Amino acid sequence: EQGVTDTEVLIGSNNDLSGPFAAFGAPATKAAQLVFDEVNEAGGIHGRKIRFVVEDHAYQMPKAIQGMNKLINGDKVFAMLLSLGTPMNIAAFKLQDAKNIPNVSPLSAARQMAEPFSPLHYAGTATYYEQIRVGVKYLAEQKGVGNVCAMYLPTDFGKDIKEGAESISAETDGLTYVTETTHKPDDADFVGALQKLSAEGCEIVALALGVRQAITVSGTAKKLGLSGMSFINSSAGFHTVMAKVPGGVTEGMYAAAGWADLLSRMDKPEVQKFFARYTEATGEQLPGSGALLGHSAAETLVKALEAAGPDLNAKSFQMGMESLNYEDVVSGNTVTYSATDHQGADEVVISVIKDGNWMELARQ
Amino acid sequence: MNTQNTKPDVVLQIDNLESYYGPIMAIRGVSLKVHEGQIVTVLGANGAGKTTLLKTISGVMDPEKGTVTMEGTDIQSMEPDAIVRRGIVHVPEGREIFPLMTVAENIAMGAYTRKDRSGIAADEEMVYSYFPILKDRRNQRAGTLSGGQQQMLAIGRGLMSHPKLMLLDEPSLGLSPLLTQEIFEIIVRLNKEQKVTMMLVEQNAKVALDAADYGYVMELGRIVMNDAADVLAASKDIQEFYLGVSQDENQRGQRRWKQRKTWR
Amino acid sequence: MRFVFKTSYDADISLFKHRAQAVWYGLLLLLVLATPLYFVVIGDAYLLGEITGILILAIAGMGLMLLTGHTGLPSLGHATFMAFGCYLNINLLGAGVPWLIAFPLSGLIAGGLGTMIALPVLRLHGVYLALATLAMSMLTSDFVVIAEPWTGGIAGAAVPDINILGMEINRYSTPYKFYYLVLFVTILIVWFYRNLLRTPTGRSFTAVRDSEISARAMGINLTRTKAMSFFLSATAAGLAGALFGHSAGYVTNETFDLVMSITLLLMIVIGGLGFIHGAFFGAIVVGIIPVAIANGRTFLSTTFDVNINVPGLESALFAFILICFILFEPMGLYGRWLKIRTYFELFPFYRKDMFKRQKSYLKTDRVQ
Amino acid sequence: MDFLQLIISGLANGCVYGLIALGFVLIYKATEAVNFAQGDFMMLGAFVCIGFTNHEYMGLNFWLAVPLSILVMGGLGYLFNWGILRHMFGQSQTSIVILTIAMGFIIRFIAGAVWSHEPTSLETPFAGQDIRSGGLVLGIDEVLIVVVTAFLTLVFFLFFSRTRIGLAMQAASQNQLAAYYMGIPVRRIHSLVWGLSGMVAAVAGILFASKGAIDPSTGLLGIKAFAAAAIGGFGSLPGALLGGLIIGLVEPLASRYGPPGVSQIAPYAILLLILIFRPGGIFSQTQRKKV
Amino acid sequence: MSLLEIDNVTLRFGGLVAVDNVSLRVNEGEVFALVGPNGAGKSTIFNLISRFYDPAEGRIRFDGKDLLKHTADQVPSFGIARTFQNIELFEQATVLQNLLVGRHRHRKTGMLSNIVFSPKAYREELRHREAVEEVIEFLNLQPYRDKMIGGLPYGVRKVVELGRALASEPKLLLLDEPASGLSVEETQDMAFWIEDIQTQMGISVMMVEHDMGLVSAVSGRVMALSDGKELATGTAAEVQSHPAVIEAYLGTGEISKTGTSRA
Ligand SMILES: Nc1ncnc2c1ncn2[C@@H]1O[C@H](COP(=O)(O)OP(=O)(O)OP(=O)(O)O)[C@@H](O)[C@H]1O
Ligand SMILES: Nc1ncnc2c1ncn2[C@@H]1O[C@H](COP(=O)(O)OP(=O)(O)OP(=O)(O)O)[C@@H](O)[C@H]1O
Ligand SMILES: CC(C)C[C@H](N)C(=O)O
Ligand SMILES: [Mg+2]
Ligand SMILES: [Mg+2]
Repeated sequence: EQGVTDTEVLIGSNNDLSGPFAAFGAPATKAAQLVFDEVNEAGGIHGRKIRFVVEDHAYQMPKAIQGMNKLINGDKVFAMLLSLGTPMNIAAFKLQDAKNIPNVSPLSAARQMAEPFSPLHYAGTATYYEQIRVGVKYLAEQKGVGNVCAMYLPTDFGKDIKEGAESISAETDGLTYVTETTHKPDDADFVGALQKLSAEGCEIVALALGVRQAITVSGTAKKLGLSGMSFINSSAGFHTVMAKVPGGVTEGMYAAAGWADLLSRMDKPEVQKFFARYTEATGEQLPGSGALLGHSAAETLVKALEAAGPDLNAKSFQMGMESLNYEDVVSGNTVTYSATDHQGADEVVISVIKDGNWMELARQ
Repeated sequence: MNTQNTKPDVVLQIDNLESYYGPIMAIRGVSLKVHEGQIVTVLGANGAGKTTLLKTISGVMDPEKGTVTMEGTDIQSMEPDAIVRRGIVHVPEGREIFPLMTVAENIAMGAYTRKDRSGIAADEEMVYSYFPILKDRRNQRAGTLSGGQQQMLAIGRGLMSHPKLMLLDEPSLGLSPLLTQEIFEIIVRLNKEQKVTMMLVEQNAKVALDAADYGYVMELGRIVMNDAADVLAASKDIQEFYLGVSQDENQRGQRRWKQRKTWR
Repeated sequence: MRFVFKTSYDADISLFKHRAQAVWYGLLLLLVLATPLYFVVIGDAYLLGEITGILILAIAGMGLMLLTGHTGLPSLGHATFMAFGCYLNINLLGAGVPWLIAFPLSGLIAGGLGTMIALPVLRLHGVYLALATLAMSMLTSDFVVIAEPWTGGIAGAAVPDINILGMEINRYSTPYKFYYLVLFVTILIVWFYRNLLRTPTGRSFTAVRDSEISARAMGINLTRTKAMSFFLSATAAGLAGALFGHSAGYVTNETFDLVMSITLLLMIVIGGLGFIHGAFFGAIVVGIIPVAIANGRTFLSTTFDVNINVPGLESALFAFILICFILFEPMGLYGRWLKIRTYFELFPFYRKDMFKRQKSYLKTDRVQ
Repeated sequence: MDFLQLIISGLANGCVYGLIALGFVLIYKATEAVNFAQGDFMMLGAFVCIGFTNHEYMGLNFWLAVPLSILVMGGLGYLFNWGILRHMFGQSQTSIVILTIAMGFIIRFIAGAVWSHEPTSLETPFAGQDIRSGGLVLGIDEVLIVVVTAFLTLVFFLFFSRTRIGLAMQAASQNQLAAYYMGIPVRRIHSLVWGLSGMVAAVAGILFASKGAIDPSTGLLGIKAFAAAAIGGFGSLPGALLGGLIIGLVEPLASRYGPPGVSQIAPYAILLLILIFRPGGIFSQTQRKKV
Repeated sequence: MSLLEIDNVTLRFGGLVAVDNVSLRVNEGEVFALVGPNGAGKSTIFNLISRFYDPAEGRIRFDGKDLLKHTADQVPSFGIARTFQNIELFEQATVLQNLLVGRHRHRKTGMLSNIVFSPKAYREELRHREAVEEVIEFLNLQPYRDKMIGGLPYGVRKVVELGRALASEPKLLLLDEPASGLSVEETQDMAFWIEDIQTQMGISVMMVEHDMGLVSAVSGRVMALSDGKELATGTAAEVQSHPAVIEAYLGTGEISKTGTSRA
């Protein structure tokens, strides 16, 4: 089997460490490495140490192809973990599938990560699509409003959010999808867009923007006094920095994600340990969402490798993955895989920013 | 006549200068002296290296060997702007004006190194009096001037820096006969009245030798002859090859097949 | 120094300057033909894939070189033409057109479309042309989204495998065949390019580059000549785009972005503007540096257990190496290559200062 | 009222583009080089100020931090020319463009390594303070941006057209050789103008960051500022401002009244249209060669 | 009918009348010289013929055809070639390549046959090269044949420019100050060349020149121009003795490299 020796198992990740999603990719790979370091210090899994090779594609296709080629054909990894970017993952599937390489917990909550079903594809958390559907519905019920809109980047991620918001509105009585605006990563002014949404009576706005942009949107809405509008993010906007913006600019932002915020659960020892280990190793102030995702993905992989037994190959790994069912304390969710379910954490956690912190409201 | 003895103060001295364009050696060990208050002319066929020599003096080209000394200081490794500030101004071949700036702005740039406002204003008036057309065209963009007008601008701009030593590379290029005459009158006048030392490269050898005190002849990067201007003008070789005075003027058919003179 | 005594005009026109040159290029051809053997022997085609990628880059680079290096028109929009080629290829293949027809056709249509887009901006020079093409590049992703039925828009499109008369070619499953295919296209384009440069069309391009006024005074129609250059350039880029699609397997609206356009420009500049060689030198540098950095990092971590995981280090290192290349060889690698060649040709008469950079001075671009 | 609000915020935003464009134009006017890293300089300027003033970093007083960061950025611009570009003197502009692109990568790396890739806000004393009147909201940050931009444009305009050194800068860009013949220290002038544009970048960055958050990829904004500079006529200072305002206004108007997606296309579409009909931009700086 | 007929042509740059109602004829086989003070409008007349400028008024006909109906790049196809006062060569190309571009108006093959280097393109290329080699031979350019223009001295460039114009086998050659920057010897060569161009090649020449020696040596008719207006027309001797010409243009001293002026 490629990437497996008696003493080592090679895991690859094609990631964005310096591009527009570096805020996810960089901490995620760091956190994963920490998990592996710990495992390796303890002697590895079935005598094998985990070697984690990360390539940086800066969210660019040509580089992603080079990285993929290196990992799969050059390094010959056993499995891919935390690869970032929907198109990058989809492009890799063809080759990975041909070589029987499992794709575990990609950093993309696109639907294509687990659909259509493939024995080799394992998504980590609920999809953006699912997240926003649940989130919009919850908000609509709580606030008793019905006009749904979307502001999104024209990317696969934006498309999932927009379609999620659209489909839930179509399916639910009392909800209507009113309008939408699209944006580019370098957009910095949202007055026109917000005026338009407000003029058309939007009450719930699903956001699929960069973190920086989401912050600006929230600030602008506050300034314009658009209090009738609630903004809901997916996991891509469920970021600790979002809550930490000074001046209360982001107060009242919602997010529907596949996990719960860390700071609100600092009482748990596992969480404390993770927090301490991460901040110590990286020098960062606190582990953000990316770190969280990286940590849980690495845990999932480690558990699956354990469950796969000493005779490691794609088949036994699949058995291992599909046997998983555990509580992920750090992420605050339950991870289950089965022969029919290749999505780990199925829950959607809805949170709101309050007093500079994310506060969990509900989960389903 | 030995100028060396009568005028002891050397403004510019060049020793064993060698300059290259990449692999091409354009100046092959030139040595010369220019004395204060002199007009020195450098003659030579096309490609002899006259322009290269002036460029090396003014610092826009670095020599590979040899020294250029101005009033006792080596200047061959200096930046061109520093050399200008020492008092050498170069009116280059090919005008090199600032095409998008007006005539007046071009002229103002000529005085960049000067601070004395009244002096600048006076010199500006002087330049305009030499070339009244420039005054008329003060606000025309220099790039749209006619070839000769640009040449006047280049010369006028050079005058504005009030130099000790002026390097003039074919100042008459593209000027009408009348203006060519005037330019040389101006050169002589500046030399006499303001004691500006002149180093003059000209294809129009007759006029140049008339104006100059001393002359050098360059061929293939070397100095092959040097003497007082009137001595040169009387030399047979010079007459034949630089002054166009030819013995068999009527036999054109023959003359055109003759060998070109080279001093190899 | 080699003196060539030309005995007929043929000697000027022929592809190679002299016999020895022909021999050298013959050897080079043998080398590239034999390269896969090495990978067969070591039984690992990973790096062959990268070499193929370099060839694809070089094809696109030649396209841009013709336009920028030989016609003097800078473009920051060549990824757009690659996108044209790629999506046209996908659609033609999807419509059942055999690859042998679909591939060249997609290049040609890309060339045609590229020319149509370029026509209104052909009057522009320098920065303005660069920025107009940059605008084009910025709009590409939007138009891919708008043209969703043909491009798959945001969701992207899978690129079908190549099928030549029943022979399936895929970058990963049949890397050797794919290599030879790309190599063939590359050589063909080099040959076309060389022909162009030794005939009136190519000369009219360089004439436009060096002096538009003179070119017109010699009877060269600027618009037509520039359009022609754009056409050929966009065609090459289109072909490269189609091949790139095959090598990526899957493309989206974000694949052919500004970064790709910039990379191409970067490539031909560090390779050496105005020389076919430059496109290859540039492609090699741009293609190899990232591979070298990535493998170097892996090597450090496996052999010395040194883990360098600083986000963006790769890009920064890449940029740093580029800066060094440009600082030490502003005329491009082709210039360096010439020096090395001269050194051997003149041995032992080479002077160290022979290529010492003389001071040089720029003039405005705003007077045209 | 809504409309007025839209115009005001468009103007403020346009001024940011205008300020970045001003940085391009400064350099272009004096060296004819195009600085692809101007956007990244701006981003760095903002981060430098964050480094001085934010609590998790040095926590200096904002009004002390601002001049400090302007100075630091001016120094960096100067150093960039002195350490790198100077060695490229007289080489083709394309090589210099490539150098600035590469420099952009490095700046992004440094910013990411020092201040992380996550969005950070600048702690300003006037954050979130608005002037409200008759239904209009005017952020102090917005007022500041407009005032500062207008001021800087005017100052630089006068500098280039009235002062000796400003004229010398223009001369140096039109003909480096001739500038040397006039005794203009061209290289020093280049360094100077790179320093100035670094300062302008710092101002732009600080103003931008005070309006929202900033992260290392904010430099992308530079591309739109390019469009602004070209619309106005590359090399014209008022043109840069005008171009910036045009883009700044068109964007919100398009996203308010146009269908989704138009607002992103608009700046570039306008750029193309203007270039087609006026190949040198609105205040064209080009001239036909006389033979 | 004359080869070139310019009738009442006027051109203004803003308020400046650069060419003021000028009429002139260049006959077949003639060397026609334009002289006049700097800024008189001589180069501008060349630029009008080359169609770089549109005249405000007037007609320009060549070989009986209205040039004003055609664009600048169509002018050479009538058989008009020119040089420039300030030298406009293709700097990054060799002398040979520059001359080959001069052949552009004779090209018969298209892009496609060029790309595949069809036999036709090959034969055409051979023909161009033969023609160009003749020019090289004629102007003694062999030593520079494969040199880049960028490294040539001023005087050689002037000759290359003449060669490029000759390579196009024109009927009318426009020479803008062909001898400026040339040495005495080279100016004499230039005179011989112009003579040969006129007598042996049968090409008509129109030239602008300040060296009256050259002008009187080669030209049949001379027109003096000042401030865009005609001052005098006639033989070189007539024009040179015209008082207005002396006052505006010649002055009293004798300024000529070849020393044969003032007949
Ligand atoms: N940029 C250059 N690159 C390479 N060689 C050059 C360059 N400029 C000049 N040369 C060579 O250097 C030699 C001297 O040239 P230079 O221009 O100094 O001659 P010159 O005496 O001024 O001639 P002219 O009278 O034509 O102006 C010539 O042989 C020329 O070929
Ligand atoms: N584009 C332009 N804009 C404004 N004025 C111009 C332009 N081109 C030429 N001129 C003016 O028109 C007049 C004629 O110029 P032209 O170049 O024809 O002169 P010329 O007779 O060739 O002079 P020279 O002997 O100096 O070359 C000059 O006064 C010049 O300043
Ligand atoms: C980390 C994520 C925000 C990345 C994004 N979902 C993408 O697919 O491209
Ligand atoms: Mg010279
Ligand atoms: Mg003229």
